Amino acid sequence: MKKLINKPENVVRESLEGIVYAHSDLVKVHYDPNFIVRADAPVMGKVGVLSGGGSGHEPMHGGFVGMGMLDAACPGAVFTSPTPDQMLEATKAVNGGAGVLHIVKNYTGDIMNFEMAAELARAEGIEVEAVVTDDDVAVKDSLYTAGRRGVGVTVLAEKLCGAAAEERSSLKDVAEICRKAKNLGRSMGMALTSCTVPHVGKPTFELPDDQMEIGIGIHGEPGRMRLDLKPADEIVEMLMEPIINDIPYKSGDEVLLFVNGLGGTPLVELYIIYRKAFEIAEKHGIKVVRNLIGPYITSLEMAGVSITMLKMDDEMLRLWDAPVKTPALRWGV
Amino acid sequence: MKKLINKPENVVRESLEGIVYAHSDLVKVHYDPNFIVRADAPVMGKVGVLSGGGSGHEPMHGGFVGMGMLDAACPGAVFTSPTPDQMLEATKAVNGGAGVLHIVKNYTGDIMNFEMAAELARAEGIEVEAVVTDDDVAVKDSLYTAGRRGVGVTVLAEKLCGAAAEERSSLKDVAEICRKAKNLGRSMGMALTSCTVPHVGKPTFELPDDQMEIGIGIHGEPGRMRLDLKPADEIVEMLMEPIINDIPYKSGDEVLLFVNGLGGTPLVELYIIYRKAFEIAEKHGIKVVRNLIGPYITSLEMAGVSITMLKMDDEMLRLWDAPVKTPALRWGV
Amino acid sequence: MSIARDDALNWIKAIAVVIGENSAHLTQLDADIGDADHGVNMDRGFKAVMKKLPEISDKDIGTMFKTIGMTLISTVGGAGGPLYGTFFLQAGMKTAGKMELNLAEWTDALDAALSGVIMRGKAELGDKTMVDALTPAVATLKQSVNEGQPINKALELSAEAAKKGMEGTIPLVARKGRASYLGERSAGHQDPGATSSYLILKAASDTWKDVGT
Amino acid sequence: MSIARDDALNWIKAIAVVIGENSAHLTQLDADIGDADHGVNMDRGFKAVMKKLPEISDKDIGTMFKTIGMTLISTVGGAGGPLYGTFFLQAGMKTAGKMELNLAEWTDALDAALSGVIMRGKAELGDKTMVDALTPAVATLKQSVNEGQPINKALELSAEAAKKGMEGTIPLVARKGRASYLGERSAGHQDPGATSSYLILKAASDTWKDVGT
Ligand SMILES: Nc1ncnc2c1ncn2[C@@H]1O[C@H](COP(=O)(O)OP(=O)(O)O)[C@@H](O)[C@H]1O
Ligand SMILES: Nc1ncnc2c1ncn2[C@@H]1O[C@H](COP(=O)(O)OP(=O)(O)O)[C@@H](O)[C@H]1O
Ligand SMILES: [Mg+2]
Ligand SMILES: [Mg+2]
Ligand SMILES: [Mg+2]
Ligand SMILES: [Mg+2]
Repeated sequence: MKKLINKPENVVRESLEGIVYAHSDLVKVHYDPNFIVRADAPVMGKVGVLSGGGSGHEPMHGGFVGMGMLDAACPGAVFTSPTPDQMLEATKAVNGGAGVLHIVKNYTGDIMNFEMAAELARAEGIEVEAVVTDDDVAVKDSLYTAGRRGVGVTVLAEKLCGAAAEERSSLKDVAEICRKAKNLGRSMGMALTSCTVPHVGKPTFELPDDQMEIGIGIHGEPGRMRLDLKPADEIVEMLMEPIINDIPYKSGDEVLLFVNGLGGTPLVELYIIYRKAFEIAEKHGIKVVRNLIGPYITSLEMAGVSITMLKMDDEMLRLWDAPVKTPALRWGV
Repeated sequence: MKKLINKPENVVRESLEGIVYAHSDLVKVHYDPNFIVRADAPVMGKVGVLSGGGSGHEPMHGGFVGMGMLDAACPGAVFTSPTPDQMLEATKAVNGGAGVLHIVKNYTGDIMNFEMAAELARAEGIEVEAVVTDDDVAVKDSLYTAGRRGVGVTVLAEKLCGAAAEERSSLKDVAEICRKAKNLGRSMGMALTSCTVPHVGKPTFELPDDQMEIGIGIHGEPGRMRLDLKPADEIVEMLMEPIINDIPYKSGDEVLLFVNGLGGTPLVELYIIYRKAFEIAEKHGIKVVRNLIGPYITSLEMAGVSITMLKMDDEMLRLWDAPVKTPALRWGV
Repeated sequence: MSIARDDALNWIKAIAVVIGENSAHLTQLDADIGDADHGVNMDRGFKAVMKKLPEISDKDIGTMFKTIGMTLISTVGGAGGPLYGTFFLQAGMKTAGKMELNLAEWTDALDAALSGVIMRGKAELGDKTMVDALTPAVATLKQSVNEGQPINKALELSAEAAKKGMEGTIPLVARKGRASYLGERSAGHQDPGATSSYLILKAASDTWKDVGT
Repeated sequence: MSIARDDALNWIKAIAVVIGENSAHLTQLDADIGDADHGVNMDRGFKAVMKKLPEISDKDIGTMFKTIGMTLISTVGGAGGPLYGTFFLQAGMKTAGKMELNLAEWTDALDAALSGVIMRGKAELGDKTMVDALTPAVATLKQSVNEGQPINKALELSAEAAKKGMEGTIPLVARKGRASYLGERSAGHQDPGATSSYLILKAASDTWKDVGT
């Protein structure tokens, strides 16, 4: 295993310490239980926006804590959802009296831990709403399964909800924005290589040099199918087709196009991917009005990409363009 | 070779097309010869700041074109310096009458091509100054060799010079800022894995699973030495020691600490590196007053990291904090 | 005879040992159809439990189980944390104040624990989860109670039933948890959670093999 | 006899072929002590030159060489571009207006080309660069002129000298170019630029082997 780490069991702790050294102007970090809150938390009268999940997806979620986005992030162990005590303490730390929104990615573990945390927080008199993102079209949705996974839309929802909360929208309204993003956004990803979970020490799955995994999950969960390597343009078609046809997106729709690197993919490749994704969208008459390109929801050092489309309306455009000041996303200030 | 590309010979062109689709609000792209200029170029009365180099180091340089940083970037073929005709055309395109600064990384090819371009531009009556960055302490400097390589300081110099030009400083003064950065900044990098040049199709060098390359160059040039893998903290010590002792940096110095990912290294590892680098700096009484953490000067998908320190004064701090609006670096607007 | 508080304590210690020994195995099973962390998570949890034991070794069985449940909830994470946390919390409620358990009480405790897991995870038999190992084990226990089996024999039978349930998950297509994303591709792999559940019940049978009627 | 304009044209075509055939080899040499692009860059450059030939096939040798120099400068990049571009630009100056070259004129042209490379790159003999292949080749040519050797014989000798110079770079420690970053580690590898220079001179000798006195 080739990683720039010390001991696998120290990865989360030491990266949190790095964040403290680097961004104490933006965030505060609490240890045991681990959570990151914006430096000025709690902001009185403002809805607190909280998310969390396993580590290994950086900058999500900790890199999105700050003005205009998340009030708190709870990092679990690598690829393991955080625990209710982390979420409870973080919820208390960011509760400014207007309630707290939990943005939860749809994974059984995350759901159950956030459920328990919400129960505990409510028991302490804090108003909590939870919205579950489940935008990964690689997984067939069904009442009889765990349903679709929450991926790229989570990042976009965190930005939109953070902006809405900054405008002092009510918990109900901020949660409504989140549901809107959940309903209007779809994603799909693929991997060229596996990733190696530090405490496991070997790749989560074996992928031959001439093959790729289409529909990969951000924890290295195997995807829809394994195929021979293809040129980038064909790969983008394989990802865009299911994304566009799910809701579906229609001619005339205005969307945000998010091309996300999974951690080991260089930017030059992401732009090649974006190029084709953009052309496919335009071919369908879908207008790309905003974009995000880079590694924002990653899977350790996995080489691969995910594409997310989110249908935008005027309110969402306003919220997207609103100022944000976090370690990983920053504009307008 | 596992890459999200189509044909190797199309990598540069197609990624430029992606940039056009994504950032037409910030930049304009010219093909044959290839160069990127800010959308509002030329800015009359402002010094034009131009850089360029081989592709494969994204976001450097194209991602830094925009208000407050570069006026133009010339992308060569992957790992190959661009040609004089690109530089000449780009220089003309950004000349607002106040002259143009060429920021050149110290590689024989870059030097010679930029020299020819400057000769041609001057022949056309454009005032051109060139400053060569050479901050890589992995290479022993000497009059009898090509000298130290230009690496991380280049990114920082581009930000500082762009801000100075935005303040309408003269060509002489903007070049002076660049020399200051060149003289006050030092870097060193290391690699866990090689990278694969698209048209070559196989790794530039072989690195056993239990070894790392200390002092790697951003083109995969072998470094100072090859050692057995070590924990991150020891690796950081191996990089920081030569960096600190070169100029040297002294107790009481205020520095910008830049931890750069080489393309295949996830952010979580960069924060673990930053943590140790910060602690070593503080241990030496060196005060870290600014930082930059992420993949900004990369080597395709190489897994590895480079550390750059730049001694800051009040003028440089003001220029660093000044607004910047480019695809890869953005704040204050 | 019955299961004394110290027997219960020894069971917990035995679980910590067996989970530690099988951590890599459980993680590998999870790598095949999940995200390669079940063993590590459970091991982290039961190491934390071991640290807590001194505080509770003089308490009643219910308090002991409840504390273990809380500890697992705050240290395991993932799906395993809330599920096994609930498992012990519920068992703790049933055994509140008790310093020893007879077979019927043990059976009631496990039955409540299983119901808790189902309540929390909403999995049904055949969804390829820990429920597939726990359900037959509890069923056998109830039968043993009716048949008046000696405790050790009953525990042995329940462990065997759990083992069959665990092995029975191999051909199943997962409908709950991460493995469900794989659809058909989840078939042919043994469920890690069902495996840890078997190990936990097996540990009870091994620890209490000398506890007769 | 002498080197006619069409012979020169054939030499350029021969270079394009041999560089194409050796592209991978040159790139591999560059991978060992540089950045693995010399072959690809040179090949890209001479492919561009081939596209240009129609425009210049009726021009004098000087114009032909100058156009080739400009084309290499704008298509090769790296160190090779300016160096070989200057090489042909300088050769072009010396042969301006000429429709044929005798051995002395060819020697003057190559001498100017070499001086251009040295002026541009500031390398000295023994720095482990193309200069180490070109210098002995030019020296031998001058000697052949004095000895009144037939052109083909002189070219053969110059190619052999270039070959020796190229092989002579193997033990050297690079003091110029990317390879110099390696310091001692650059020894034991043949310099890619010296190799392409040899190939270019060998192509002349092969193309003009029937050109006598
Ligand atoms: N809804 C559920 N109900 C019951 N058990 C479940 C459920 N979802 C998952 N499990 C069990 O949890 C196990 C995985 O646990 P673990 O790997 O610790 O959590 P995660 O999947 O979050 O990484 C599965 O093997 C399965 O037995
Ligand atoms: N200063 C110099 N003078 C003469 N030749 C040089 C000099 N620097 C490099 N070279 C030659 O250029 C060759 C490398 O060319 P190339 O790989 O195309 O450029 P780059 O090193 O920029 O990638 C070296 O093998 C060497 O022969
Ligand atoms: Mg997990
Ligand atoms: Mg090169
Ligand atoms: Mg798991
Ligand atoms: Mg080269």
